[in-house]
Amino acid sequence: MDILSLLLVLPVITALAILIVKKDQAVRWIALSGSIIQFALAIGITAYYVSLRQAGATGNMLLESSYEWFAPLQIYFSTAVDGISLVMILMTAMVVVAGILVSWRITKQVKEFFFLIVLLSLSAYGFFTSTNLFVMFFFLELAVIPKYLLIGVWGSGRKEYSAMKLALMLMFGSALVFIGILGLFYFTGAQTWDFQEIAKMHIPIETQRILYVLLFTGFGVFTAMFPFHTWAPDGHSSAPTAASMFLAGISMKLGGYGCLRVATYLLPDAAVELSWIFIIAASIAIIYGAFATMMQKDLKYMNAYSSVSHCGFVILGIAMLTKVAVTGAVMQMVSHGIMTALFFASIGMIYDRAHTRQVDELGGMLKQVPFIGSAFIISGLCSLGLPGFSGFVSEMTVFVGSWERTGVFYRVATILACASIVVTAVYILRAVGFAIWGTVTNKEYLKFKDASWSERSAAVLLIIGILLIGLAPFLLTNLIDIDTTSIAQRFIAVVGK
Amino acid sequence: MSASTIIFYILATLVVVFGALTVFSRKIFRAAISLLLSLTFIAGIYFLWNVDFIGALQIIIYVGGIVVLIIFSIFLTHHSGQSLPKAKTGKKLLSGIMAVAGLGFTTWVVSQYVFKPAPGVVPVEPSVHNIGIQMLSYSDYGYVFPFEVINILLLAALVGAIVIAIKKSQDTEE
Amino acid sequence: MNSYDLSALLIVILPILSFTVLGLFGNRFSNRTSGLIGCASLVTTAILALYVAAGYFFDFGLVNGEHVKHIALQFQWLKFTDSLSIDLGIVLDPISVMMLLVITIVSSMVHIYSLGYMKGEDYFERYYAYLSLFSFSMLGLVVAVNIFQMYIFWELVGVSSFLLIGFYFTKPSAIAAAKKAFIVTRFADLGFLIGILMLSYNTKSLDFFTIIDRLTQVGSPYLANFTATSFMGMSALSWALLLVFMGGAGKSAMFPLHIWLPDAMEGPTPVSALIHAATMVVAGVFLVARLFPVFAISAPDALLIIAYIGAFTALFAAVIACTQTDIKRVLAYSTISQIAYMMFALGVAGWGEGKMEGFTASMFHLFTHAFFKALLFLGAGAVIHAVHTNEMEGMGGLRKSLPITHFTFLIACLAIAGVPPFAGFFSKEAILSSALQTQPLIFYVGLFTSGLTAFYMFRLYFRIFWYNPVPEHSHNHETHTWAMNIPLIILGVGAAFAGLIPFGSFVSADGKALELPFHLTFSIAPVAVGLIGIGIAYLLYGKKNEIPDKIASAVSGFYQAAYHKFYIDEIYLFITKKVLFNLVGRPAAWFDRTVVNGLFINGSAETAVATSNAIKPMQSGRLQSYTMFFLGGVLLLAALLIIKFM
Amino acid sequence: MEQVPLSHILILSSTLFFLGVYGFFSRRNLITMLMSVELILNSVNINFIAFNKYLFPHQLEGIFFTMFIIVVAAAEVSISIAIIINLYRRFKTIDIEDTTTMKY
Repeated sequence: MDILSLLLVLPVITALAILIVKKDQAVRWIALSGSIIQFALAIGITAYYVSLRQAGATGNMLLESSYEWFAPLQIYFSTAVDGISLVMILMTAMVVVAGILVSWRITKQVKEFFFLIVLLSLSAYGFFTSTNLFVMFFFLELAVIPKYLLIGVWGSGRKEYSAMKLALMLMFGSALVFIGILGLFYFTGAQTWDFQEIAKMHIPIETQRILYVLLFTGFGVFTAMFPFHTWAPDGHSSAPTAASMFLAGISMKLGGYGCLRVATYLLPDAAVELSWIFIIAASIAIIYGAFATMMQKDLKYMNAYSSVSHCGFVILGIAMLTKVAVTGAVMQMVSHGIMTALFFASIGMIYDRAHTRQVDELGGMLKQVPFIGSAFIISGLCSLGLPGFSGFVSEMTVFVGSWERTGVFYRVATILACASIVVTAVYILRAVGFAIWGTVTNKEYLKFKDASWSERSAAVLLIIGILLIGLAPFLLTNLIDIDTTSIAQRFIAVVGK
Repeated sequence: MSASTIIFYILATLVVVFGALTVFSRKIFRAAISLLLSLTFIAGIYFLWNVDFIGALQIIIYVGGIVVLIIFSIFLTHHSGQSLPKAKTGKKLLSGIMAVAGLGFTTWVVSQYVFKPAPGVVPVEPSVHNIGIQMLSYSDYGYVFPFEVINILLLAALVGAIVIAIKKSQDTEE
Repeated sequence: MNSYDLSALLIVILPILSFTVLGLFGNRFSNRTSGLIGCASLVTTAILALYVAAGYFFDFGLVNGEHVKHIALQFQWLKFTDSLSIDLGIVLDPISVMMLLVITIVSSMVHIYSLGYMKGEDYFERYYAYLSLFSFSMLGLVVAVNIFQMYIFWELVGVSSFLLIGFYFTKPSAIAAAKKAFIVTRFADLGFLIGILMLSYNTKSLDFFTIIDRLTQVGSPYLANFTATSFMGMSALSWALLLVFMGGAGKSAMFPLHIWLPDAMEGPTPVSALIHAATMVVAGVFLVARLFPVFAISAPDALLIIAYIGAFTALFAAVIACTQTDIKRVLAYSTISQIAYMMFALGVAGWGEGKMEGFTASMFHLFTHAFFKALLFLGAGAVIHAVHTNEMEGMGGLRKSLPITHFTFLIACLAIAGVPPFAGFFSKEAILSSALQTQPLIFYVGLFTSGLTAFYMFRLYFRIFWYNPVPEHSHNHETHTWAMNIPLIILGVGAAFAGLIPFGSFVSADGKALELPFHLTFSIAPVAVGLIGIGIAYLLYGKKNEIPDKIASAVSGFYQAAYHKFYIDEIYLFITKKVLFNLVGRPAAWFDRTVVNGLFINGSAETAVATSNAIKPMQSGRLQSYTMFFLGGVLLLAALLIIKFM
Repeated sequence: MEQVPLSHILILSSTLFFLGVYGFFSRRNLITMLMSVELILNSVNINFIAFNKYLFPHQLEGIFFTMFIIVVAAAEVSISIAIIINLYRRFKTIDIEDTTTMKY
């Protein structure tokens, strides 16, 4: 068995093991150890990949393998990785470990909860590794159902409404994606699902236009692209902590990855012609998401809207089509994945104790629960793009990359995006000022205990991730350099450089 | 015009008239009796056509079995002498239009089509003897298999009817 | 890597080390240990900085009598494209070495001072961690080789300032001040960022010196390209530089971005001394100085705008300073005014023989100002520590109970008032003379401001130490430890004698030694104005009397406006609270909830439900209607088939 | 022997059929609807016999089908009556308009 399949087999084994054992504590430990092994495996694969590249391996994707699934329709279970999918896998593995640690204290239907979490992680791994569009779609769909259940069963507030809304909107997105990939299958004359094969085809521009808009919009729904973002605030606010982390950290990245890998990469001519649509959508999402965030009173709503704003950078970077911008988009995906996971984790920890997420009801958290308060501040500072944290490097890369597109339209979009960092500062500092700083407003809060070992280790893990990218961004950029180059080469004629 | 033809038309008229009474009568018991008569006259047509066995079956099963069953059920579910509620006019109109349209359409089709009898064949006497032989024959064109299936169907219907109609203890308590 | 480079590297690294140690393990240390760790690292950097400065100014930096830039370290941190990358590194040139000296000395003084001042406070180790973080960021800022490196540290400086202002995080006013400081400077940084993007795009480089080269050489294609497009009468280059200056204006509290600085006084007083007087707030001046060749050679129009903004701010802040009653706020407005001095000094300078004095003068003033302003703040801190209030009402007649503070405070006041031979006299002198050469209007504004400065500083001085009679049995005895007094004395020495340094031979725009002009006749006017200011202050505030109130009520409209800081805060509040929140934020949130979510998303869901409700009656449960549909369908199909095949 | 034309017989059976259809649609009582169904079945039976007699006199298939239909009808009626009685017990009525719980 090759090493990439192991990446998919391991979650399956973990999930089965979770189903077999009876005790809740055993379930937790199995889930945790499975995810840690998975994380180690992801690091191992990355190291192996790097060694292959250093040994001079060429080719867009490495570690290819393919198993027959349904040959008459050309559906093969093909997996391969490149730098971009590797960083996404690493990010996923990290967030999964943290998510499981954060959910340690869940007591309701423990077995089912962890089973769904592992299933969700499986779908992300599958999505990021598969090179067969159909299999990719399969995993994209697979990701929706656990989310629905996680929110619907373990959520809070208007959970049924949120779960249904999320599921329906994501299904809508995946319907568009499915039409798109069917189009790729039939109208390109390729009769193959393998996107490396399709990439070599010359697809007529008329076909490209339609498919590009379909695919980009479809994946855009997953990335909470304006105006298809409204599942995010409701979904996040109702979801249990770990589900929020996964939703924002991983699942929104499925969309970004799809926008880049499928929509933009496979349909370069249409991307050049029509990316302005998504630049507009992204600019709106960035600035308008930021302003909407400013008015939120619920911490989770706040972070959800800020995710909309931040994921706008991903879309913007992808749609700008320059190498630097695409690099920035990938970095932003990873950075936002980890950062927002930390944000949701700390919000969840606060909520577990205070049973409220309203900014004006909280206060003095830094005094009562210094660790959680600090984690919140760190994620906030990362979110507003403080140097040293991952948010800064990725946003700056997007800005520099976007600025390379000349023309008033692109400049205005970039300036709008830049302007959002001010608004971001406003809402982050408001939240920090009211909820974390200040005096304790409620006598109940005096009894709070600071983070438990599991919460601590989750937060520390994520903070390490944030700092690693923030302090040594070259690790990330070197890993994805060759891939972003090959993507950007497809637009070189238009964009220049 | 031979006597049998005349008899046929008379019988046909009676069938239709009693059929209509079945459908239109607002006293359910009368409807049942009209049905009984209509079925009997159909049996008469069968006799006229020399398919005695079917005629006999018609009388035994329909007239003697089914209609009696229906009448029993009427006794069980109705107070005697009660007339049925009027159907809604709109519904009546709609079903009337449907029926007339269907009838007109079928009649038109029938009148357009020319039926051709199979040429030069030796007729088979539809006697009980012939029917019985073919019914139980297991060679070509034998009906033993459908016959057995029908047996099972009847058995199933028997059991089914009992199961459905049986009074459950909790039903009585309700 | 020679010992100088290594020391330069250590200067930057040591504070971050102490930050890491204190941040991660600080809660395990006693307060004393954490304080000592912080002080030790900063004192070491100060010594190293002296070593490096000595080496630079007299040894390795001096090539053929010129001070040349020396890159001590440079490595690529984040590569965008082949030409654009963020490099981190350390550059040693006159201004950065001078800044290293200022920062490390003031910072180490503040560290030591805080041992006494912050004694017994909660989160003592966190305070020292933040101070170290700030020192690191500021040092990283001044040695930046790359404009993006400067931006990175610029932001870090901003956040450490935010954390320190909000150090008393349970106090609502401190929270508000911290937020305000960060957001206002962040807004300014937006301009900086866009400026960087424009510069980098047009010069294909992020390296400071490459940018300067490409934009100053005559006939450079980059320059030609950049200045080709213009907007509203100024070239794109000028706009880019003005945007960069906007960042500087935010940090340096230039009008109209000055509003955060007075509020920032909510932080602990030593922090105000370090960040909001001596170091961080001059970052804007430093930024302009760093890009000075580009400003002076290629965009003199932008420089002129800077000069006028500086001059206006200087006057404006000085007027407000005369009316404030919170002693730290007086100092804050004085800081704004003094930084504006530096700014317009840069603005009036130009490139070429005889025009560059303004640059040196500005840097000189920066240097001396750091000493006397830090001293003023620390002195104010000592006073506050003794009387437990910031308001002038609770003070007066403290000269006996706080002798050391009194003496050093007086030196600082004389220095800032420009009385010879104290430090401020020389630098202010140089600024005014260079202003007179190019922009006489600015000279007169500067002169008048100088008088105001003397007035409000001595108002402060008399108000604290004289005014009321010395109380007989004061419990306000100087209870300060050596930790608070030693920094006061050291800085006092600096404030008294720093002006005697022949600054021009060390720091100049082009590296060549420059003799700052000194004309006895010229300096009569500024000194006279200063003395008049002091005299008026003595008359009004030397003893308790009625005159100040009378004057205030005589010009009550103007006085009230100045007292309320000319209502700039209120205007900002109006714009942010009323306009941005109510006219942008709230509609955006409303639009999202109602239109996008309500109309599009829930709307489509409701349409689906309505449709299903509309066709639901077909599934009526009525056998007859089902069969009717069935029959109708059959008839229709049969008819169609027959018609089709007949 | 002179015969009745086949088309007349077919018209008879279709008349009977559509009478049944009309009854099925317009009646509200389940038992009367059942009777209408019987009419429909009988019209079919007539058709079978007539076709057998007129068009394929050498075969007995029509007769067999008629027999099976009769048997199936018997089974159908017995089940229907059982259902009707059951329905009556539950709803105290066998009016089709009132027993519409199986909707939506």
